[in-house]
This record gives sequence, structure tokens and C-alpha cells, in this order.
Amino acid sequence: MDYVIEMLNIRKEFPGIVANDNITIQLKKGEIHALLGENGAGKSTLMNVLFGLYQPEKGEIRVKGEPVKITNPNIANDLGIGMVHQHFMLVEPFTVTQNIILGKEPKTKIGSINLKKAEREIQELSDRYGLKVDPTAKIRDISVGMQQRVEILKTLYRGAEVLIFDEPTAVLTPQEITELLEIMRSLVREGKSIILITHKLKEIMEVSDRCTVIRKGKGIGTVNIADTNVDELASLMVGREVSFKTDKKPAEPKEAVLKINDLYVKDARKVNIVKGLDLEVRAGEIVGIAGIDGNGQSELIEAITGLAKANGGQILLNNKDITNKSPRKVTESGVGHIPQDRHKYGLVLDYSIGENIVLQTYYQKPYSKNTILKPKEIFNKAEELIELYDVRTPSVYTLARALSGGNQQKAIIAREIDRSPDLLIAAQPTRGLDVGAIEFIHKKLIEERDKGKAVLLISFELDEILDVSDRIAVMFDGKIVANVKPEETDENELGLLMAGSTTTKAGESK
Amino acid sequence: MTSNNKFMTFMIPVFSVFLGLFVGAIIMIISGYNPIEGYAALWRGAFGDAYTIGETIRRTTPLILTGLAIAFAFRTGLFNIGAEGQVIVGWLASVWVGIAIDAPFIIHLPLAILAGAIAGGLWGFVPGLLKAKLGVHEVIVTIMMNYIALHVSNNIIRSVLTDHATKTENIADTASLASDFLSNMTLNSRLHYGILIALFAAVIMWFIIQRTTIGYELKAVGFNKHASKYAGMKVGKNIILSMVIAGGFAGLAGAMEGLGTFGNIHVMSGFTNLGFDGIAVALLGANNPFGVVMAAFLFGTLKEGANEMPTGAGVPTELVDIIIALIIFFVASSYIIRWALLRFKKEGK
Amino acid sequence: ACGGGDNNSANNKNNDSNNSSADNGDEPEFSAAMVTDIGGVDDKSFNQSAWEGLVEWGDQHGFSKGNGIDYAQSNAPEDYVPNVNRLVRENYDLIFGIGFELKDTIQEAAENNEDRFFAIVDDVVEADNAVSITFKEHQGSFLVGVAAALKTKTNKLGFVGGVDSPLINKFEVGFIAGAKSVNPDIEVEVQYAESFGDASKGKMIAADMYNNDIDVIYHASGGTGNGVFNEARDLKNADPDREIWVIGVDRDQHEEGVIGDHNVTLTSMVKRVDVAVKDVSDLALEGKFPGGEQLEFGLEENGISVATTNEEAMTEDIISSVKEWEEKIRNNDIEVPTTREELKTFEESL
Amino acid sequence: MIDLLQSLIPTVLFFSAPLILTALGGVFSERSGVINIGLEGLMVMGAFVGIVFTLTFQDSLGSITPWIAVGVAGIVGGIFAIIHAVASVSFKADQTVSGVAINMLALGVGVYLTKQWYGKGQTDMVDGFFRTDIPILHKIPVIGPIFFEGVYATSYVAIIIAVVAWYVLYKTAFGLRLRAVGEHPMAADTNGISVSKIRYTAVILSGVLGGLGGSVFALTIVSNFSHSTIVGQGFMALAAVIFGKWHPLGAMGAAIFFGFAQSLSISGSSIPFLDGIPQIYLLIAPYVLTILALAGLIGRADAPAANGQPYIKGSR
Ligand SMILES: Nc1ncnc2c1ncn2[C@@H]1O[C@H](COP(=O)(O)OP(=O)(O)OP(=O)(O)O)[C@@H](O)[C@H]1O
Ligand SMILES: Nc1ncnc2c1ncn2[C@@H]1O[C@H](COP(=O)(O)OP(=O)(O)OP(=O)(O)O)[C@@H](O)[C@H]1O
Ligand SMILES: [Mg+2]
Ligand SMILES: [Mg+2]
Repeated sequence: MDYVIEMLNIRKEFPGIVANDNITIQLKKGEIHALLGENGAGKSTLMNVLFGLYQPEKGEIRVKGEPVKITNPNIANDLGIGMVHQHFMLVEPFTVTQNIILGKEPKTKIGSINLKKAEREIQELSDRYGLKVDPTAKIRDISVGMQQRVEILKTLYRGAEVLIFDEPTAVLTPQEITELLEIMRSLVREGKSIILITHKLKEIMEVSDRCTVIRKGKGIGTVNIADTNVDELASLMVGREVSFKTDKKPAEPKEAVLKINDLYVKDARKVNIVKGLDLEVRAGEIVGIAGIDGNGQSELIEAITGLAKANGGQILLNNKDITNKSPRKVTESGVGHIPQDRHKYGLVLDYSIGENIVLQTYYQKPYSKNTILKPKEIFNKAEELIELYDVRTPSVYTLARALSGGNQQKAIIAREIDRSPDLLIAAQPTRGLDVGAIEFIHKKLIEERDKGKAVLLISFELDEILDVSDRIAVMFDGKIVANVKPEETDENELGLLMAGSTTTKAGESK
Repeated sequence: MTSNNKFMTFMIPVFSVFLGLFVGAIIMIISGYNPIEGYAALWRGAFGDAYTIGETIRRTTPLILTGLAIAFAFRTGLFNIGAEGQVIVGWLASVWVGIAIDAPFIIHLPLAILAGAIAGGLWGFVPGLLKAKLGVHEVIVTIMMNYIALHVSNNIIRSVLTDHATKTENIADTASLASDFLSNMTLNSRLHYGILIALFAAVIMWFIIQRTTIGYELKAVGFNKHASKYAGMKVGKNIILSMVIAGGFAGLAGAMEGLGTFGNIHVMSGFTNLGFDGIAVALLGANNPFGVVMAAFLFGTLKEGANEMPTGAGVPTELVDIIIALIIFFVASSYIIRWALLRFKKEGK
Repeated sequence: ACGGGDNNSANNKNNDSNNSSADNGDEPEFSAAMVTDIGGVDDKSFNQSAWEGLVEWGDQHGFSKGNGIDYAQSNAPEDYVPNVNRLVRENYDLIFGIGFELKDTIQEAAENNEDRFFAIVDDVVEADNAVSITFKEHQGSFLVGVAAALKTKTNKLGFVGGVDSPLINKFEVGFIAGAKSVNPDIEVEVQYAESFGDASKGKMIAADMYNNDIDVIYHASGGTGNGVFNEARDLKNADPDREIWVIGVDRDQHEEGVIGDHNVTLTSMVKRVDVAVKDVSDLALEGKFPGGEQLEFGLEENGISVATTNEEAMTEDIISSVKEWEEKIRNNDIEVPTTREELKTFEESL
Repeated sequence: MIDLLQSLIPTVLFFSAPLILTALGGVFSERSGVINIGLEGLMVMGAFVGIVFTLTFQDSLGSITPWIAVGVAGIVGGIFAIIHAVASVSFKADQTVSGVAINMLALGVGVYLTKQWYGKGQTDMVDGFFRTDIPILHKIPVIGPIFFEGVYATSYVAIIIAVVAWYVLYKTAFGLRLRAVGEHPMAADTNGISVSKIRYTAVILSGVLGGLGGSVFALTIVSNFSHSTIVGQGFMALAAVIFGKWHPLGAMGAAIFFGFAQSLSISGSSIPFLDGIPQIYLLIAPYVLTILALAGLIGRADAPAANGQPYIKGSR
């Protein structure tokens, strides 16, 4: 057999759950092997076992046919296994080089770190695989895409033969994804082998050779990509048929709910990043904002919701000025906000689900009266919503932290939609979620639209934008540079517009 | 799961206390003392007769309040090392009002108590404000505020409240918490009505934290500032409020000393240690108001009883400090105790 | 639940082990004990001195610790009351409070326990069953001021006080008066550390003073004074020819001044708390307890003295000069000031 | 002016040296992600050991005794700090709380043993470090008399150690790993660095430096040990850590700044323009200045990102 890695009948338990139950995965040399499963299916756990971060209760790991015990990442490294983690393992204030050499530092004769030598080596590696990384840049100053390439370099620097990618594309822009897939192909050409975890079936179809599917901790099987299609993969993963095209009636837009005129917003470094933006969202329509990360989308949302200051222009909600109002005022005047970073903004992870459900309304009746909380009302409401939005949690008293990402997101959506806001802002609402959860969330957004609400959707996933929006506003360099109809455009054209090209029918259809 | 957690929250402190006393006994044996005699003396010192019981409760009173002061701030994610200074200014302010004002009991006493709370609150306000507006680390500001409180208070005692004396005159009877009834009941101990105030304060803290929107906001800010801001809460306001309330509790602790135990304030050459002990109390009490009451009582007992150990058994009082430190270690290391207890329970099954 | 019985038996057992004569059932006919202030019984200062006095008195009458005499140590001001009360409950006949911090405690205890005798050191209480023991520190300070004035080459002296308070002011004022009586042109720099336990402050102040040409420092600052001695010894060590001195307080601090073959302790203003404690105990034992009185121990009562241990530094001239001034004080030829106001008039009269 | 400096600077130096040493300990510990409120206790331990050792051996070892005593105090401090390391690294204790316990424990143990061994609450006086002129350097005109005459060698040892600490933290592999552990322990872990080992080393180092600081303080300034030998110096050192932005040279600067503020409060009355300011303002000046400096001059201080967080493998 020419398997480089074999994980046979792996079992891994956490208190209360079996994360991996008798899973087998075999990686051939020189292949890209996809690992597919719903949120919480146990993919990351399995890979953490392979990388030596967890010890399995049962099962065997073989490297090139030899049984091995991987008890810590050092051993994994020595065996030529490298991992690009779902959440980057980079030290923000350090430079690229410092991050890469960390733990394997080249030394000078007097015992200090030989930084010059390291930088040279990293530059060489970077050039060889076309990674375009600046070895002297600080991590906190570089884009997410480049950070990921630093992670890849880290494994290569350690001489990895097998690379594990855990959801590498969830945080990337379409262009970065294309680049990454190309990098993967070049790695394989150089003789490396890759395990790729992703929820995006299209990517699996595009680059991988084979795919192993796991469902609820159990291995379902391995298929050859050449012999399968997206629909089959999806149903293997979820255990039922999944429809990808969201059903929706044509939009019936009415009066404008959100009107933004000539908006200016500064970013954390105090330079304008939203630069004279105009935007309108009407009742009964979903407007999708397409754009590459870093063109001012986050700041736009923060300005609308009162989390950041606008330093020019005007934001009108139902014709009332809400420019630079406090978040509370904005919320009360009818804005719902599904934030981009659910752990940072969306939830108080150490509060129970019930307490999180009233995060925006706790001070209002019936959840409190004269500042006295009414726990019964709060938890009754929570019971009602987790039922309605299918939030899977042991109880409403469970801490939000203990829920899986998808269910955390559903809880946020339940909270925001339930208040029935006139304008619903959904920022990356499906990031990192499995297809089942994505389907559910899209359905909810469209329901809101059909109830006559205005929906503003921000996403880096062009599929999602094209699929869900009634109108697409393309954002580039702090401005809306084009308004297009989804049925009149395609990914190519959007990609060009997002990159700042002005040759097409930009701006016509407003 | 929840009941299991509650069991642990209760078991860990109990287990830690026993472990601490056990190690204390070993230390006594190694140093050539009889641990039974030592602990008997400790017990006698704390509960030997009505007098010592009264003194034990009296000693517990300010510890409850400083424990609350630290626990409360902790709930908002703030570490209030400044209880020490807040105690001092609270003490000063309450005595000041107790001396300077002439009013009937019904007005004077509440006013003096309030003055203590307000002064403590003010001392908490400064680090709160700096943290909220400028992001200055509250730990270091509160440490600095402790020293400022000490020096300023000494200066005021000497140059404002007295003509160059090291102790103020006694407060008016109308501002005193002292009680002939309690005192007589306990063979003239200094037990005073402050214990009722401390217990009431614990109830107040529980109510604010668990039952009000204020507590909901304070805790939310402690857990996650960003989400709190997103939810329309004023993060800065909550940080300040938390420090003010915490400072208020510590200020009350000072008022207990000023209006109850001493009836005056003296020039201090060092800290009262009530604030630092409060950290231990809050921890042992798991930052829960009722836990704080129990922990304060335990430490009050140990500290009061300690005074009997040198005469009663020849053991230096510092042994009790060592025991308290060990108990804190054990509670702080609850991760491992939790693990051990779980293990034990599993094996037991 | 395990209640009083247990405790009592423990109590008795405890007495048994500590108190051999109790076996025979004969309680000492008279017993005396003291409560220290937070300095503790081994503070090398007046707590220690008081205890030494009590022990000496005990020796003379066949008492020992736990049997006729005892002390209770206070670790914090809040311990004063329970300590005094404990001694009351343990049936001591005479209870000393050492240090002005115990004033209120002794006052109250005296009022509550009219069948016992109390004594306060360094302050005044008013009760028929209590005696107040104070010292004429200003007299001793005056004399060390004289010695300092005779010793200084720079005509600049320093005074380091613990906490700025009426009691310590007596030391300051007496010292200045003594120095200026010898030479009105002498300058005295006064600094308070605002603590009796901050050696680093003491050292910094001393460093500053010695650096500004001051060559004799009188300290009345407890543990803070450790820093003063430390700095003086240090400077002396670096330059053995340099003439710098410290004047100790409360007891003979000769030991603190040793550095190699030299000693920087010029002299000390010795407060004989031991003498006072012993005297009062004797009076009480003899049934002549001077209740309600204020006993002032000064030069005359042997309650104050000036150490002459450092023979090299305290030359015959200085000693005889000090003796002369001492006579003048004894004879009431001069009235040593005790407050800053009195000092002003005193200086004007020079 | 030169006179003034000549009087101020040696004072500043001797006051600051123990703070510098201890603060460096704090820097190591906190840079690795372990908060160390226990610096005060580590100093107490150091002071206790330094004095006891000197008392015991000064007759047999002579004038070199304090140097050995300081070394022994460092070692014992390091051993003592293991308690903090075990609690906060292995047992995942709340580090602040463990530090508070260290403070109580050190004082309790120190005074308990003093009473046990000497039968009283404080030791006798010892001969500690003495002022010297630094060879050669003190001959430099102007600077020599100000900086190198009548100073303590320990002050310069402290400054040299600060520079060494800077080199270790910023130029060596160990330093890179230590800082990585304090910023992002999981990243370090996945790179095969043992988070526990690094944190243990750092905390023990903080014990060694705290022990040095405490013993230097006792042997240069106080000369004996009692419950009031170390009163707040550890907290001042902690302040210096934060004030110095967790940087060894920053911490040193902060410690020197505190020394300066302290000594101004004493020499203030002999400095013309400070004359007449009531003593109380000078007394609280160091503390107020620290707060003002934090609020105004350096604003937000960025603590190491993982400071205070126990690292539990596999959690997120
Ligand atoms: N450290 C942990 N402690 C307890 N349970 C865990 C831990 N890590 C993972 N789990 C549980 O194990 C299961 C598998 O989690 P894992 O992270 O491997 O899922 P995943 O397939 O990677 O999901 P996703 O697609 O969301 O990343 C989940 O139910 C999760 O709750
Ligand atoms: N502290 C914790 N206590 C209990 N369970 C936890 C904890 N941390 C993580 N988990 C488990 O991890 C799972 C969440 O991880 P999951 O992989 O689903 O998140 P995710 O979808 O990857 O989200 P994201 O992409 O936002 O990280 C939950 O199912 C939860 O059970
Ligand atoms: Mg995962
Ligand atoms: Mg995920």
C-alpha cells in the first residue's frame, strides 16, 4: 500500500460526547483528500488527534505503514505532518519570520537567533511555492490570506510532507480562494499530500481526489471525486436530500427603509476607509453587498449600527436621521444586526442561551420592570425561540459557549429576527456553517423580506450573494461602485467589479 | 450537570479548608507543638465564651464587606486591589461625619454610614473612570490609590480633624453602631450592629447581580465588552458603576471600623489588611455574596482565634496566616481538586 | 455543642502546663501583665524595656511568665481591646498598656473593672484605679541636643521623627532647645518619615541629611531609625575618617552603631520604661498603688538617662557639659520646652 | 545643580535597585502569561533568607557574605516561586489569587520561622552591602562623582541584569518562545513548544529575581528582617512592570522613576522650588505621578495577550 497516513478505527471521547467514533481515513501520497461533515461532526477533532493535540481512546495511526504514537505536535512534526489550523496559530505582534521559526530557531555562534539566515530561507521557500510572503512584516499588519500562507510556510519550513488544512477557505475572499487552491495543487505537484476540511462542496469537487465523509462522529465512507457530484456529497454528509437553490418569489420592493448619503468612516488606524458611500435598501428587498474584505464593509455596518462614528454624510432610517446615534438608539429605531463575528459581538458566551436571547431587550417589558429582571418571562421567551428556530441545545440554561457554531448563529438570528426590525443587517451570517444550517438561515432571511422588511446582506461568498440577493451592490474602495441584478450577472463580472474594474455596465441599473 | 456543579462549588472550599488545617497541623508537629492543643487554643480564642464569640463576629463584619467589594468588581471582570484604600477613606469619612455633625440618631447614623460608602465609592470611581475612559489598568491604579488614601487620611486626621494628634476624638453617640445590648450579651465585647449591615449588603449584592438589569449589564460587560457594546450597553458607564459600588462596599467596611469597632480613626502606619484579606474572602466565597459571608466568618474565626494560640499553646499567630494562604491556594487550584474529586466519585461508583 | 465544658478543661490543662505553682492551688497573691502595642515585645524599644522591667520585678518576687506575670502581644490596633480584656478575664491584678495607642483601651477597661489596677505608658488616663506613666523625653532630648551641639563640626544637626505627633514633637523640641542652648547658631533640620517602620525612608532621609553637611542625626522613629543607622554605618565604612553620628532613642542603641572598629552611635536618649514598670508594680504590690495619679518619670526619677557607652565619642568634656546642663534642669534653672510654641519663647529667651 | 544630582542620584539608585530586580522578575513571569501579584511575597522570602543567611554565616565567611546571601536568597526565591508555578500552570489556578496567597504565605512563613528560630519577631542587625566607589568610572569628571561615587555595587548589578534580561527576551530563542507563550500559548504549543515548561521557567526566574530584589533591599537598606521589612515594595515593582510596558528596560526606567519620585519627596524641602509645598503633596507624589503617567503619557498599556490565562490543552 502506498498510503502515507492511515488513521484506523479512531475513537475520541469528550466528557459527555463521542466526537470520533470508529473513524478510518487513509491518505495516499500526492493526493488531496477532502474531509467532509456537518458542524460538530468531528473533523477538527480527528485532525487534532493526527497532529498530536489529542490522544485517541482507541484506534491506530500509521505513517507510511508503520504504527506510530503521536503524543504531541513535535512528534507529528518529526513525522512530517503539518497542520494549518481553522483558527490561525499566529502570534500577532511577531513578524512572519519569528512566527515561522518559533520552536525551530536557527542560532548564531553566540546563541542568539540568526534572524537574517531565517529570513533568507523563508524568502526562498515562499518564492518556490509562489506564496508571496514578506518575511519581515508583522502578523497584525497583514491580510488574512497572507496569514494563512504564513501558516502554510510554517509547515513547509518544518519539512512537512503531509499538510492538513482545517477550513482554510472560510475566511478568504474569492480571489484568495483561487490562489489557495492553486497553491495546493503546486504543493501536491511537489510531492506533498493534503487533507482538506471544508464545507464548500464546490471546492472539494474542484481540487480534491477523494473525499471521506463523517456524520455525527461516525465515518460514512470514502468516495472518489471523479465518481460523484455535489448533490451526492451533500446528502452523504447530512443524511438527506439538500436543495441548493433557495426558493424565492420575485421581490416587491416598496419605500426606502435605509438611505445612506455620502458616508465617510475612519478605520482603526484613523484613515477614511468608507469614502463617500451612497446606498439605499427598500422594504421587501434583500440587498447584497459584494466586495473583497477590507474595502470598508465592516466599517459601513459599524457606522449604521452606531458601533463606529461616521465622520461625514448621513444615514436615514425610515427617513429619520440615525447618523452617530448610540447602538441602543439605532436598535430601538428598528435595526436588527447579525454581526460578522459571533463570538466577539453576537453572544456573551458565558451567559446562558436564555440570557443571550434577551441581550437586546432585557431592559424592556416584559423581561424586566423597574430594573428588576423577570427570569420567568426571559426563559419562557427563550424556550419559544429555540423551538421556533431549531436551536439545538440541552436547555435554555446551557451556556452559549457550549453550543456548536451553527447553533450559536441560529440563536443570534432568532434574537434579531424576533424583534421584527425594519432593517435586518446580516453580516457573513453563514460563515463556517454546514449546508443544512446555511439553508435554514437563507430561508429565514427571505421570509423577512417577504414580510416586507429590508434586508442588507454582507458576504464574501459570491454564491450566497448571487443566490439570496434581489439586488447586488458592489463595494470597492469605500464606495458602492455598481448596482447589479443577480440574474443579469455572474461570478466573473462580479469578481472584476469587486477588483475595481469599471469597464462593464457599472452603475447603470440603480 | 448543574447540581453536580453546585456540589463542587460547595465541596471545594470545604475540602480546601480541611486540607489547610491539616497542613497547619503538620507544620505544628514539625515545629514541636501539639496541634490538638494549638487548635483547641484557636477554638477557644474564637468561641471560648460569649466574649470571644462577640469579637469573632465583630471581626467578621468588615471582612464580609471587603469580600463583597472584591467579589462585586470581579463579577464585572475588574480586579479591585483597592479595597484597602477604600476602607481607609470610608473609615475617615464616617468618623468625620460622626464627629462634625450634630443630629439625632435617626439622621446621624445613616448619614455617617452613607458618608463611608460614598467616600469608598469615590475612591473606586477614580480607577473606574481611568479604566473606562483611558483604558488604564485598574490593578495598578487601585494599588496607587491605596497609598494615596493612607497618606491623605493620616494627613487629614492630623491637620484637619485634630490639632496634631494621632487619633481623633470619639464620634457622637448618635452616630455610633455600638450596642449596649449586644455588648452586654457578649461580656462587653465590641460586637456592634454593623453585622446586620454587612449581611444586608450581601443580600443587596445578590439582588443587584442576579435580579436587576444593572447586574445583567455589569456581568455582560465583565464577560464580553464587545457584545455588551453591540447590545447597546454603555461599557464605560458599567465599569465605573461597578467600581463605585465595589468601593461603596469597602467604604462601608471602613465605616464599620469607624462607627462600630473603634469609634474614631487613628493615624495608620500601614494598611489595615482588610482589603487584602477581602481578596481571600471573595475567592473562598466563589465571588458569591453568600459564599462571601461564610468565608468571612471562617477567616474572622481563624484570625480571632489566632490571638489565643501564643498564650494557649505557644504557637506563633503567623501559623494562621500560613493556613489561610494555603486555603487560598487550594481553592484557587480547584481545577485539580475538582479533577481529584471527580476521579474519586467515579472510582467510588 | 461541644460547649463550655471542653473549653474549660482545655483551659485548666493549659494552665497546668504553664503554671507549675497552680498545681498546689496557690494563685500568686498578686499578678501583673502588660499589653504591647504593635511593635511587639521584642521591639528592642519600649515594649521590650517594659517587659524587661516586669521580668525583673517578677524575679524579685518569684514570679515568671505565665505565673504572676505575662504579656499579650498586639498585631494590629484592633487587638488592643481583646488583649486587655483577656488579661482581665485571666484575673491579673495590674495591667499595663504600653504605648499611647492603648490609651482609650485602658481608660475604658479601668472604668469597666474597678476592682483592678491599670497603668498606661506614654499617655494619660483618668480613673481612680489607673495610673498614667509619662516620661520627660524633652529633658533627655535636651541633653542629647547638648551633646550633639558639642560634637558637630558643621553646626548642622538633623532630627528624624516617626510620626508627626505631640509625643514625638517633645523629642524634637527638646533636642533643638538643647542644641541651641549651647550654640544659638546651630541649624536643625527636621524631617518626619510618617512611619515608625519604614527603614528605606529613614535611610533616604539620612542620606539626604548627611549629604547636606549635617553630621549628627537624632532619630525618634522606631524601625525607621534602622535606615538612619544603616546609612551612617555605610558612610562611615566608606570613609572611616568621616565624622558622622546618630543619636539613638528609647534604649541604648550602641549596638546598632557598630561598624568595624568604629561606632556611629554618639549617645542615646534612654527612656527607662523598665524602671517605671517596676516601680509601679512594687507600689501596687505594697498596696500603695497611686491610682488616679500621673507619674512623670524624668531625670530625677531615673526615668530618663543619656547613654555614655561610646567612650570614644562621648568625651569627658561632653559628658561633663551634659552633666552641668542636667543639674540645671534638675534644679529647675531651666524649663525645657515641650511644644513648638514653647520652643519659640525658649529660643527668644536665649 | 550638580550638587543636587549628586545627592539625588545615589539615593535613587539604591532605592531603585531592588525594584528593578523584582520588576524584571515580573516581566519574565508576565511575558510568559503568568500574572505575578506575588512579587511582594517573593521579596519577603528573599529578604528573610538574605538576612538569616548573613546572620548565620557572616562570622565565618566575612565580607563576601552578603553576596553569597543574595545568591542563596535568589535560589530560595526560585524554589518558593514553584508554588505559584504549580498553582497557576499545572493546577490552572486564578493567577492573581495565587499571587495573593504567595504574599500571605511568604510573610507567614518568614515571621513564623523567625519566631521559631530566634524566639522573637525580628532578627538582629547584620552588616549588609556598603557603599563603594566604582573602580575607574568614578574618576570620570562630572559624571563620575554623580553616578559612581558612594554607590552600591548592587545598583549596577541590577542595571546589568536588566540589560541581560532584555537580551534574553529579545535576542534568544528562549526569549522568543517565552514571549510567544505569553501571547498565544496554543500557537506555541502547536509549534512543539512546551507551554508548561516555559511558564515554569519564567515563574521560577521571577522567584529568583524577586528573591534577589528582596535580599538586596534587606541587605542595603533595612539590615534586619521583621514583618515590616518589605511593606509594599513588591507592589511598587509590579507597578513598574506595567508602567514599563512589560519591557525589561521599560521596567527598569519605571523603577528608577519611582526612586526619583520617592527621593524628591525627601529632598524636596532642600530643593528651592519645591520648598514650601506641604509635605503631604510630596508624600503622595510618586503614586499620583504614576497614575498620571499611566493616564496621560503612555496611555493604554498592552499586556501580553494571554496574560493571566491558564493554558488548557485543546480548549478554545
Ligand atoms: N475540547 C473539547 N471539549 C469538549 N467537546 C469538544 C471539544 N472539542 C470538540 N468537542 C466536541 O466534539 C464534537 C466534534 O467537534 P469538532 O470540532 O471536531 O467538529 P467539526 O467537525 O470540526 O465541526 P466544525 O465543522 O464546526 O468545525 C463536537 O460535538 C464538539 O462539541
Ligand atoms: N468550553 C467549552 N465547553 C463545552 N463545549 C465546548 C467548549 N468549547 C467548545 N466546545 C464544543 O465545541 C463545539 C463548537 O465548535 P464548532 O467546531 O462547532 O464551532 P465552529 O462551527 O467551528 O464555530 P467557529 O467557526 O465560529 O469556530 C461545540 O459543539 C461545543 O460543544
Ligand atoms: Mg472544526
Ligand atoms: Mg467551524
